[in-house]
Amino acid sequence: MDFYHLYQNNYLIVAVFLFLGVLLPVVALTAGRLLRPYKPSAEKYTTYESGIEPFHQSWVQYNVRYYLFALMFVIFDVETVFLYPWAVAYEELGVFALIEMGIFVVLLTLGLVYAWKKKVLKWT
Amino acid sequence: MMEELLYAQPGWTHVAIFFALGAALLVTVLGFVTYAILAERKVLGFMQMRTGPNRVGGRFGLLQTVADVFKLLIKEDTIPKLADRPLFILAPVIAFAPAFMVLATIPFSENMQFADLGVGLLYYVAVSGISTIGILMGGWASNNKYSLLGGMRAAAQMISYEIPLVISVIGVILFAGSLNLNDIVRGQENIAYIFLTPIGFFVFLISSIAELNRTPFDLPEAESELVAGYHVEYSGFRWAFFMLTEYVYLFAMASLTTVLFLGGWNPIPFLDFIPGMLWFGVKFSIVVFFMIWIRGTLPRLRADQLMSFAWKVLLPLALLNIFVSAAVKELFL
Amino acid sequence: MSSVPLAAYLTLALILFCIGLFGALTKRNAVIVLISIELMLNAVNINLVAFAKYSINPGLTGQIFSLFTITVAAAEAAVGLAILIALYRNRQTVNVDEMDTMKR
Amino acid sequence: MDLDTLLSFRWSVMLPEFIILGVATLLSVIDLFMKKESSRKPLAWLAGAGILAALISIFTQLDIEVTSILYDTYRLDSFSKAFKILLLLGTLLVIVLSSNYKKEDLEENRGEFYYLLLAALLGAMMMASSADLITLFVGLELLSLSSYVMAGLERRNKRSNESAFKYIVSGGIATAITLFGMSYIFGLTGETNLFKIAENMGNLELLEHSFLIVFAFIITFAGLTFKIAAAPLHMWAPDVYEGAPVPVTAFLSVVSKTAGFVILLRVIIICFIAAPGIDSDPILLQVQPYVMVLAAATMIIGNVTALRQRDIKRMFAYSSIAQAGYILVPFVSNSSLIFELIWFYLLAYLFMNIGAFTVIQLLSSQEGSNDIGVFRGLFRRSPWLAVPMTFFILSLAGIPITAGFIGKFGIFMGALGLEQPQYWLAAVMMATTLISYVYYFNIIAIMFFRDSEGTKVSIPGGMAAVLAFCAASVLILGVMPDLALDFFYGNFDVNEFFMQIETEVHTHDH
Amino acid sequence: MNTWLLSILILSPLLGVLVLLFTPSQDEKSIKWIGILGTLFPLGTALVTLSAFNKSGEGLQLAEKFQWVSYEVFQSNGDVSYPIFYEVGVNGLSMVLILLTTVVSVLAAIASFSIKKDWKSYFILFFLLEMGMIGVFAAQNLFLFFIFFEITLIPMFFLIGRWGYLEKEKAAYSFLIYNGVGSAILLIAFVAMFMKTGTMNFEQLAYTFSLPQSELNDMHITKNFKMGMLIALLLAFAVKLPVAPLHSWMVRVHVQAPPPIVMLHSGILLKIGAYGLIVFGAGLFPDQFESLAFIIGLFGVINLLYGAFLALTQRDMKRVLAYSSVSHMGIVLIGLAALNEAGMTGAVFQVVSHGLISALLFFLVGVLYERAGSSLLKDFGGVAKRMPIFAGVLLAGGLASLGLPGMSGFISEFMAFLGLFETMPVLAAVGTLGLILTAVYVLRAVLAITFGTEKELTNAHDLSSTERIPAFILLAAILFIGLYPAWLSDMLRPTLDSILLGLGG
Repeated sequence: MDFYHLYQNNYLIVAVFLFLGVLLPVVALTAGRLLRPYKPSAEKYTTYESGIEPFHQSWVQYNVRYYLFALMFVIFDVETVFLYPWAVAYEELGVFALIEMGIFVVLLTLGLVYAWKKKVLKWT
Repeated sequence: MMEELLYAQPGWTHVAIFFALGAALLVTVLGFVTYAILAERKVLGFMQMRTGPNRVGGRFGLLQTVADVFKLLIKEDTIPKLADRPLFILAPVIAFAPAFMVLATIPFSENMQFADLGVGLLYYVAVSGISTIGILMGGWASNNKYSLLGGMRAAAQMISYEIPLVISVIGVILFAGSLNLNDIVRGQENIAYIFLTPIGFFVFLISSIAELNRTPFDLPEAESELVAGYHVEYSGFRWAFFMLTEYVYLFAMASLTTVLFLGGWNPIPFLDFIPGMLWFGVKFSIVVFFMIWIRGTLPRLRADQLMSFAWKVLLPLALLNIFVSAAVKELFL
Repeated sequence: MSSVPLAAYLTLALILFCIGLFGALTKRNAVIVLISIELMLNAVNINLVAFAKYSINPGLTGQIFSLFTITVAAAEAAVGLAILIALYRNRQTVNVDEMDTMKR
Repeated sequence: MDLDTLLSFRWSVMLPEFIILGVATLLSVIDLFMKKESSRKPLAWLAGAGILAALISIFTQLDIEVTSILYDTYRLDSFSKAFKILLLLGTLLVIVLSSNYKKEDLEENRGEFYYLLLAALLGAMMMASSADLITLFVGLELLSLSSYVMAGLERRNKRSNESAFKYIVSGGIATAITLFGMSYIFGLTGETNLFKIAENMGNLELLEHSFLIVFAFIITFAGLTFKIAAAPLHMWAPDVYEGAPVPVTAFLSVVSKTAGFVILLRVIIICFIAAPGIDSDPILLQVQPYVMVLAAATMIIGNVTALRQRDIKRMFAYSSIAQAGYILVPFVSNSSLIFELIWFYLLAYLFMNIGAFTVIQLLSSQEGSNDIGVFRGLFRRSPWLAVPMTFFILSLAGIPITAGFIGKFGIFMGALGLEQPQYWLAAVMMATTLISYVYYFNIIAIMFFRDSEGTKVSIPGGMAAVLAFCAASVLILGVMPDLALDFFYGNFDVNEFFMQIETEVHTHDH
Repeated sequence: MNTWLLSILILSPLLGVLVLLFTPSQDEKSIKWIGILGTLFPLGTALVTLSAFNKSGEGLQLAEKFQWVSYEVFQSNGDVSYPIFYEVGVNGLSMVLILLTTVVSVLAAIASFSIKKDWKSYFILFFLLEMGMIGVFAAQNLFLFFIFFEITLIPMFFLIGRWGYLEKEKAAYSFLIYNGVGSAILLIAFVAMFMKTGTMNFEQLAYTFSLPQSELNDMHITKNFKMGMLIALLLAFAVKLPVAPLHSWMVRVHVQAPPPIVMLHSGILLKIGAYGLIVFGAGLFPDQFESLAFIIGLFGVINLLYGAFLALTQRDMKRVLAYSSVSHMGIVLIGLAALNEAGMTGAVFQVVSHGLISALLFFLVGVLYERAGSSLLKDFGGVAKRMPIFAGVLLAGGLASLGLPGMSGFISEFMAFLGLFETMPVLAAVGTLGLILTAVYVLRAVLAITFGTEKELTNAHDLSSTERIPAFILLAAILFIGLYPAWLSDMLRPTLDSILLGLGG
């Protein structure tokens, strides 16, 4: 049961850190509000566009290639879901699991090569 | 005392104590950031054969950053009329909080660690990923073309380099057989993992620089192209928090590098009379210096080079590293 | 802080699942629809992990199952987005209501 | 699990899967390094050869007794062999269809199509051969994900995109629902192995949670009905079938549906066979009305809505929904004939539906339209197309001396064979079959009774072979159904389906 | 044991199909001749079968049996195998009907000279139809019966839909749907019986159902089940027959279908309904049949009167004949409902006789339509002057239809009513009203065409030699049965006896 407490305490620390991480900006910005001046004028609140009057909406649909990278990221990031446990348990799993992981990684590499060939990795 | 505390039933006392300790760390980190910025400017100045800041706070400009902070604190805070206000305000917080959270699990010395998580490394990787959302959010909420582009670029870069970063540490996990950072450090009592998995270290180091958006990978903030990237509309202390995030991450990443590859608090043989904390500090400082050094030396990459470098060089290397590491483990350990 | 009962996890998962289902069925933005599906899958993960720890017959396989679920969810999201991109290139919209080339 | 244990498994039983996997990988590599301009036709041959090899290897496995490797995540039993034959045969025919499918939009992705098809097939085969929830689920998703992409393979075609998107959204929802149910199954039993689940389901402790078992059943079942396009998750079928390229539609309506029934049988029957429902009656009896309503609704919705369709692919979508409803009937009636009935019907369905889609592909690519009008005067223009199509349609409608009739007859036997015959279910099935006459015979009427100035349809050799093969099979199975039934009884022992294999667990001292 | 004779008979029309497949489709003349010759072959085979058939022999003759389909059912009480056999055989009733089929087929093939297009596919379908009809009567097994029953459906659909008149498609559809309903009910009933008893053979089924109730309980066969089955069967065959509220499809078919096909349909196909009622209704469930006798009789009378009334008001000769068929089928029901020998004989006689008479009349109307492009009564008059032979045959046919003594129609109607008067005199008395009406509408229609003021007819030549053959043969057959009914009744006796035995009469 003690280990259970240890476990809980460790995550309690994480929670406290989260709290602190949020607290600092809040405190600092609140403090700043008391200190800083407030002299609004229309120019200050226009969007910066190198000194030109901003024209049309800037919330544009961004380039598709960002999505493609996001897709690649998702796929390879999830790969690590399998790699981490495998690496941790490597001692018990042994050579056969290494071979299996080899197959797994080779197939994924094939995916990478595919993306490469299809010019997904090309920026511009 | 700490042991007992940790094994006891959690309660509000715990919260209080942890809060105090966390706050102490926070102060330390802020101190580090203050002087890291100064150090960076100094080192850069030195490399570029100039003096760097030297007016405020004595001969070495010791209070330069402190003054900067105060300047930021009393600067007027503007939020553009067109911006998405709630997201605009939320963004710096979301960027900063994870940066501080990851510090919870770093073992600075044998008994100087806050949360000894079983999945420490995974925790680090997972939580640090959240910052990207903050940056993206900031870029989007500003409703500014520059910042949107900067935010998108930052996000693209961060996710691209996250992959090699995450995979390059698998060698370390293989050797340590654990995701617990303490275990990893203990695994390096005899030999630091940098020697066992040099490719991994190489990939990790480069990816971490890219993750930190530092030169030569600082495209999201490319002043000459995108003004200031995703935080172009931010001013005052809100902007400061993005900067703070960056430097806290520098702190965290340097610590992680130390822990994973440089042996953490483990001393170099025969020098174990020096306390572990100090060893850690030394190794940590070397990493930080290295990063500043790189910034001073290398030019910025082109956007397309940046992306293809991650996917076409680092990722295959990282994948290769898995099997090299496994082979090393099979053959030599 | 005693341990949380299983029912709480299940209820959470159920609520999450229902929110996801609701979103997937009613939202008009295709991206949100995909995200809603992810939400449903995550509800499943909560269920699996909670069952793996607290059920009448606890078993570690639940966590392994959830690993697979995560992977598949990612793959599904990736394919979904890829298809959405292709669709967007042709139709210039991600609004589900406008996908009506084929009427009944 | 160490090296010795793994090497002690009989990996040879996985030969068909290995062949498919190998060919799929090979295809993807070849396609990647092939010149962009060069023809992808040889890839079709390679894919076809791979499937043929896998088919042959299954036939060589016919006399192997039940084998299980990897702790029952893979098992070779009669059930898996019987249904894998269907899956492979269906895909083989689809390959022929696709190699003759000419459309600008598809050309650039033709190479992908073949290995996606094989990947989907591999998923389906794993579904047939596994007794573990996780593997079953992964197989299901491998099939689904490949299908999603295949449906959208005509990248510049709006309809294809749209169909793929609708497919993945509804598929994703269905996956989530299935998984949600599976998570409860796991939660109740703590196992993912189907047989161990069955064992634990009988546990008395579970009695107090019987409502949860019912809940798990209903959710899982509802989710799994997605693949077979049965109500309530049938809505995707019309749009997807209409938008997808014809060979993909054929694949979805035949192979994917077969796989759906496979997983349905595996999961539902094994997991719940011993499970108690509320008040400790067997759950399968308790939920019977629910499943029955689903089957009836599927038949009614499919057939009634098909009446209004002008788009031929859409009509066949509804028709295949209806057919799924028919095949659910033996499932509902808990008949002891369930396996051979479903198997036979799916076999017949394979021939008649792929045959019909062959004709549809030929016509729609020549006329550039999917409207039912493309059939106008077909008998005058190309009797060799109209006559086989008539056989397929008669078979789909369940008219005697076609395989479809024998299939339907068998289903009736299943429905009426119990101590309590399901009269009203049989009546619903018969009534909806009658409704189906209207739209099936409408096609015939258009082909035979209307004249048009249209031109003769040219039939490439491969397509002609598929047509002839399917038409002959439909007729031969209709006249001599014992060919198939004897094959089934001679080679497959349905009892193997329920046989749990104790794998020897090697224990080693560490 | 297996003589193959019946199988050859069933498959004999396929020979024509085979030959036709290798005939060029433009060669009208040879196709038509192949068509006629192709129907002669089944006729010949049928005659050979007749000669091999022992007229006074009881029970099934020339039986053949092979295992065909087998399902293995694993049940809690051990393995039960559900085999389905290919079983054919003939008794007196089916022999007569097969003979009728082959004869009418030949005549219809001759009448098919009037077909204008797509001769090749027309005759292929024609042969398939004939095969189905022969098969229906030869089958000794529910499964086989059903298959042949359905086989008749599909060629008919095509024949009506492609070669019919203006509203042919609508007619084809209503034919398909109505008969589809019938066969749907039939299939459910058949399978249900099969699953309860494990057999599909007529005799075995009849034996099983005649077992005492205590034994039936073990097989989960209740009285209600038997009653339900009977009602289902009655319903199914009522559509086919057709019985009054379900008759609209038949009228439509008779109006729209090409004349040779109507000959077959009204001559043979409608009789399948009657055959089914006799063999399955009265044969399998005699007890239940008895309890429903009154309702059947009632429907018979309704049919008779309703058909006759409507026939009286029609302005189209085809519709007159169509409603007269409805009316005449009522007599079959009346005969069955009587539950005695006279009634039963009447019913069977009516089946045969009406087959001949309606074939003749529809043939003649077809001829008329070919000449004038119309069959409306108002378009004709005084035909007797220009076409004397035609008018003579038409008049003879009409008289046969209204039951003039000496013709086949008289015997059947007389016997049927004789039977019914014994058991249900009131109903029979009402029914006789129908006979009078029949006389009225037949004479009204026939006389309107043959006599009266002469109307202008463009193409009013008399029956050609090819048209005379079917007309005379049919007329001869009608007279033969009318004058020498013993030939028929001898053949039918054993079959009728066995059915009557079951009915307890």
